[in-house]
Amino acid sequence: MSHGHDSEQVGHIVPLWLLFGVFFALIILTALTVWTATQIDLGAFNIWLALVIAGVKATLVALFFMHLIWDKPYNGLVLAFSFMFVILFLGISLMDTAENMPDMYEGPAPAVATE
Amino acid sequence: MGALLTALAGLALAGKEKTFWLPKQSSTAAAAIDWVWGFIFWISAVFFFIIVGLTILFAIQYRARKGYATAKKHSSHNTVLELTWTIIPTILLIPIFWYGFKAYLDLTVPPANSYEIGVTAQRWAWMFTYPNGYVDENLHVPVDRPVKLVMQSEDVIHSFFVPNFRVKRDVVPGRYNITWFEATEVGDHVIFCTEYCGTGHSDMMSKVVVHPSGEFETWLEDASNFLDKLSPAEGGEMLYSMRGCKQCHTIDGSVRIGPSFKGIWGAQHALTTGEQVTVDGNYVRQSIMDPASQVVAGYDAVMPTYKGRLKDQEITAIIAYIKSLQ
Amino acid sequence: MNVTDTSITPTDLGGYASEEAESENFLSYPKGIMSWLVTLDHKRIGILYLICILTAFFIGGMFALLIRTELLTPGATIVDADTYNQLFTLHGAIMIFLFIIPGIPAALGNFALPLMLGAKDVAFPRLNLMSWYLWLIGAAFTVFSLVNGGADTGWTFYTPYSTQTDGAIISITMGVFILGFSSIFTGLNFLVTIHRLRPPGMTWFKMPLFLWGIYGTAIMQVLATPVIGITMLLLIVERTLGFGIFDPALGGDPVLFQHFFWFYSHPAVYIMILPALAIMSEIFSVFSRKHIFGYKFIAFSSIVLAILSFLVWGHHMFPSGQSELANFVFSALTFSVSIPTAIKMFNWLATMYKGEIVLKTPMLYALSFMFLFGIGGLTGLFLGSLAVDIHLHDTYFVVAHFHYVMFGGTVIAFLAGLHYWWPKVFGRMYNEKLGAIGAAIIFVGFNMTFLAQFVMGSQGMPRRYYNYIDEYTIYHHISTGGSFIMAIGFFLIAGYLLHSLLKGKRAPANPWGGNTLEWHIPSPPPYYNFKEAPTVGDPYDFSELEWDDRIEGYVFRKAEGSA
Amino acid sequence: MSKKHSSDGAGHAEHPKWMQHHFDTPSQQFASSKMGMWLFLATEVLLFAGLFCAYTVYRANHMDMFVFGHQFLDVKWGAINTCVLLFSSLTAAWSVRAAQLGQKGLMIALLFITLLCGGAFMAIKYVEYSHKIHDGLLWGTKYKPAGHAAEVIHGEEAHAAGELGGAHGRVDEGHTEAEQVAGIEAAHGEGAAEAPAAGGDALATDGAQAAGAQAAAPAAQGEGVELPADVLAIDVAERSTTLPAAIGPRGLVPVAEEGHDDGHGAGHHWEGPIPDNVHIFFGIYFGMTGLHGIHVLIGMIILGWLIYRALKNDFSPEYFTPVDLGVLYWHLVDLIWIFLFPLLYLIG
Repeated sequence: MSHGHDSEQVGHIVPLWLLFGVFFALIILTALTVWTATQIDLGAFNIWLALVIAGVKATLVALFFMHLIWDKPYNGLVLAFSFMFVILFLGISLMDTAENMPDMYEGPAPAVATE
Repeated sequence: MGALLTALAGLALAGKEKTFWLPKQSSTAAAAIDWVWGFIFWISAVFFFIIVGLTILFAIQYRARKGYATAKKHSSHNTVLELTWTIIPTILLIPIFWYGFKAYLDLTVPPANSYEIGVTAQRWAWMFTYPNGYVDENLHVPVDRPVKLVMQSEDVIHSFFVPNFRVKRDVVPGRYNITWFEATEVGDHVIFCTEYCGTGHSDMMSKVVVHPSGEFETWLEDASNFLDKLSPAEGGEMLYSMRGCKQCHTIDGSVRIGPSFKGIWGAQHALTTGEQVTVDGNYVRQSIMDPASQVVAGYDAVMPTYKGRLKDQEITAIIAYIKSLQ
Repeated sequence: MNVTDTSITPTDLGGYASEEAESENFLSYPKGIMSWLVTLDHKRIGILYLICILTAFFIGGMFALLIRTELLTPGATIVDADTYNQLFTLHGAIMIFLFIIPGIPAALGNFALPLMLGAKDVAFPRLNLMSWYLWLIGAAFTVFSLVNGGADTGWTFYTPYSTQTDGAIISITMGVFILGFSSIFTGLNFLVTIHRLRPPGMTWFKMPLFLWGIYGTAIMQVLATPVIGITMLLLIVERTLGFGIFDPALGGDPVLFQHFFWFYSHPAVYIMILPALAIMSEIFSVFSRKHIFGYKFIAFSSIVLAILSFLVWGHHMFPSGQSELANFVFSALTFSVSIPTAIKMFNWLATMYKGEIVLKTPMLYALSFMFLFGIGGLTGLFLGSLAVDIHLHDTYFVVAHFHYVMFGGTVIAFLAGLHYWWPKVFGRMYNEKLGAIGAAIIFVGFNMTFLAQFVMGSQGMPRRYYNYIDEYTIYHHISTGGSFIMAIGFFLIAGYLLHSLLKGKRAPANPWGGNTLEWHIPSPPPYYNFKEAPTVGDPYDFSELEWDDRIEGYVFRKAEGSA
Repeated sequence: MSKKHSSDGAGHAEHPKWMQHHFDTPSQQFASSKMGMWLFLATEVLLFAGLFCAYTVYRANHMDMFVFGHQFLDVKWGAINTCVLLFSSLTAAWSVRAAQLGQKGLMIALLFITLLCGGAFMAIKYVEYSHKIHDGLLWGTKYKPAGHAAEVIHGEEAHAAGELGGAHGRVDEGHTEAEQVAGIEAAHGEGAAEAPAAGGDALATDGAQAAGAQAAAPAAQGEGVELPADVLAIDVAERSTTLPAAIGPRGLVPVAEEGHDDGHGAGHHWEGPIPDNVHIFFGIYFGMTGLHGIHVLIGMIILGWLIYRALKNDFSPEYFTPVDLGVLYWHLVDLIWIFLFPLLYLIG
């Protein structure tokens, strides 16, 4: 049983203080996001603020809880890539629907029979 | 190869008439679109001949005569060459895109003075509403005048397509889609539905009737007054086929989506609510205006309301027609 | 050429003596039907897949013949409209989800990928077996819809039609959902295998190009397929629970469904074609007896194609009511995908140039691939162009175009790959002459079937039509005739391949003179693939290979570096 | 992914039982498994992408629908659930550390706490869901605000006859009942009103309705007025069969978070007409949280299985891959919730 840093050791052992530190940061950020969303009115900017906070929280979880910071870079790349494709999917769908979807029932939209 | 030669001949004659590849050009947009079509065709043809020609040439020229061969050593890459055949196609793609886009822009913006006709698609019929409120199963238009179509669907997605005009646009339920054209050829042109919509998809055809200049107005006037000229029952029969009744209600007693009209007059019907109702003028009128209110047992409440779509006189005619189907 | 004294040394067979190779060949060891059903061996799973997808191809092909027969005359010929609608729906769904998507990666790829890489197996053998079982379950769901009322939506499942129609839409969408996961697990497995199981010396740029193609495919399988999963789930809740996100009667947007659908289904087109291009890169080099030209351009173009495939989905929606801005962007991006494809085709031509071209069956398919895929690719330009697409959209031009790409491209490449690896998989040679005849019949029949469709499509014949106007009759006659010729070709191929299994000549380890690692071990390969770590060289350097008349195959001139 | 049985944790250097034959070294096996898991997580992200896409598209185009709908979600429960999941992530990450250090008892305890947190999360979800179900705040065709929702919503069935060029309301039996209950207060002219229309003719039955026809009537009185469910929300599907449908402002005006609190000005005020198709918000809410909930359940099954194997002594500092991968999955479930919480609960 080898506990040292020799080649047999698989994975990185995260110190406890770091685990707890990340946890408390996450809780504080949660409180922050509730507070900013309910108490501060930034108009359209609120959603972006909430998303930024969520992004920071997600990064903390991914980097430390999910060991990405010590992991092979490819694994991080996989996650980053998946987020990129989500943004691509959302972005283009939004670009299209933003142009014609509001017309759908804000004007006198044609009625549709249901079955 | 033979097909290709015929095609070349066809393109050489490209004009308004039907060619080997493309149908007759009967709208103002057609010529520009066909030009892009030909442009892409020729570029493709050149590339195709280069690729296939070289493939065949090499296969013959460098064929190993025995069934096997030893390998030869040759250069395995040449960056300049490879960049060349990357960049040349890239450059060629730019005009292909650009001309296609330009011709498309003309398709999307109806001129301000367009004559506006409403299009309603429902399974499996087209209905065209003219500015005076008259509805017809065929699309009648004047020649040489831009026509704007405001299209809506009653049920699923359909698509309005006139090959001779090179015009196509999906008709999406819940929104108005718009397209336009300016017919240049007097006569009949076929309309297809090109978005799959079920059993009757391939029968969902209609036609564009292009009237010579000056005759469209008289036609519309005439057609709009058909009720005045015909007996109510005859007028009702026309309405029955033009306004989408016949898709669901037969006149021979067979059951489709709704009850058949044959022998229905005066009959007693049980409703889904359990009540009994006699089929009379009031009931027919009520069923047309608010179909969901009194549904005959055994049928689904799928009929769209015709409130605002049929005038009193028209409803009277339909009632007369149903009455005549004893 | 000249027969040297080089005998078949153990190093020629990956360290196996020939008797040993015989007794440990993966087909006969271990024995018993159960050993196949619970096998973790990638080669056997490849064969299980092969049997299944060929069955699916047969069923889908029969549907195609029924469709073509029905279309011989306008109106009812053999079936009614509703049956016809179910036929083309199932033809599409079976061919796409059950045959083409798993075809090359899961059947041929499963067999060849670890061998070409020099690995003992894929990274997750159990997951590999599981994805085969998922395929079976998905296939059962899909085919079940046939007996359970049929699905008549077309393989695109557009709402609101698919939420309103009767029939077994739920079972077929469930099938697609499950098949999606089968595909995801295959792709995931290959990605990890290529990353983590490369033996020493197998650097990225020493990998055979087939692996680059499969790598690009796997990226798309992993990143695109989950979206069809959620789309199908949403469709199911839309039908069962009245969800309403895509239902215009509830304020939903049917065009949004099309975005969802094509976000997967356009990359899916490249999931189908990219492995085909990858097989071509192998075959052109091996049968031209010449190093592949422009290795890096071909390798990178696979990855570029995989990425670009995610950016062009909206070209399926030009007339659908998509915004003009989206149409502009998608049309412009669509043209960009033709560039990496063109690069590959020119590089293959350059590979043939001054080669020693051996016209064996796989190469004949490769030549017909150039012709057919050339047409398929170039007609894509018509459909990418906005104005022209408005006219051609949803007509037989589109039908012909994607058959030229999917059939003329992928199926032809699949047949090429099948003939290429057949001796390796089963250790038997097929009849070369019949192989050539089969390829010719398919080529003729195919062109007859689908060239006619280009013409009638340009003339305006819409797709998914049960009935048509008289003007198009002649083209339908030609098309139906061609489809029967093709059917004859396929029966011929099936005949001589099955015959070769029973009576075929023993295949040498290296009948074509390939230099990728699978040709360094006996045919069929032993259970454990490589007895010792294979020596990795340039996969397209054929200078060490020589024809040996005694075994009617190629041998390596020098004993290789490894002990 | 690639797991083999192992009876004893301390494997031999040569052939530990958990080593698979096609890998050369334990670290190769570990890295492969981990990469496989990450790729799988990527597919999970893309699976959720569909719902995020629906969310983005509808929110961007119909913000009002979301602002209105989200009032019925309880930030308090959402925030508590976020903390529960974050805490479970901590214990999960800690359990990997325990596995690496060979602290078997601690690892099992931590995994068990994680499992319990998952249970707590689902319990809270259950409370929230049953609230919504009780109130009829559901998706699509099932959206029929009732019961509690009727208490919090000071309803007004407005009728936009004039604008639409024809009345398209429906005959509704609930109408008279509605008036009986609501009529007294409504008689001020600001309260609940229902404008039934038979055969398309707007029948203004009393003065209250004439006033109520103004869709944007502010909820000045602030009393919670109870209306029967079918008055509040005519089934949307049926509604849209009438021409031109789906446009009539609904006139539901929420007064306060809880109908029975002090009543004046507390909670949200909704000014202006109630947006159409609020059911789409609830559809997306149930879609997202439902799919997430299914993932939590799957995660709990995985955790249970890990505990079972840990009790069997399957893991050791040399081999703890299943723990690592299972915990990665659990973190992803957390990761998605981190985005769901602000997107669904903190709108506006």
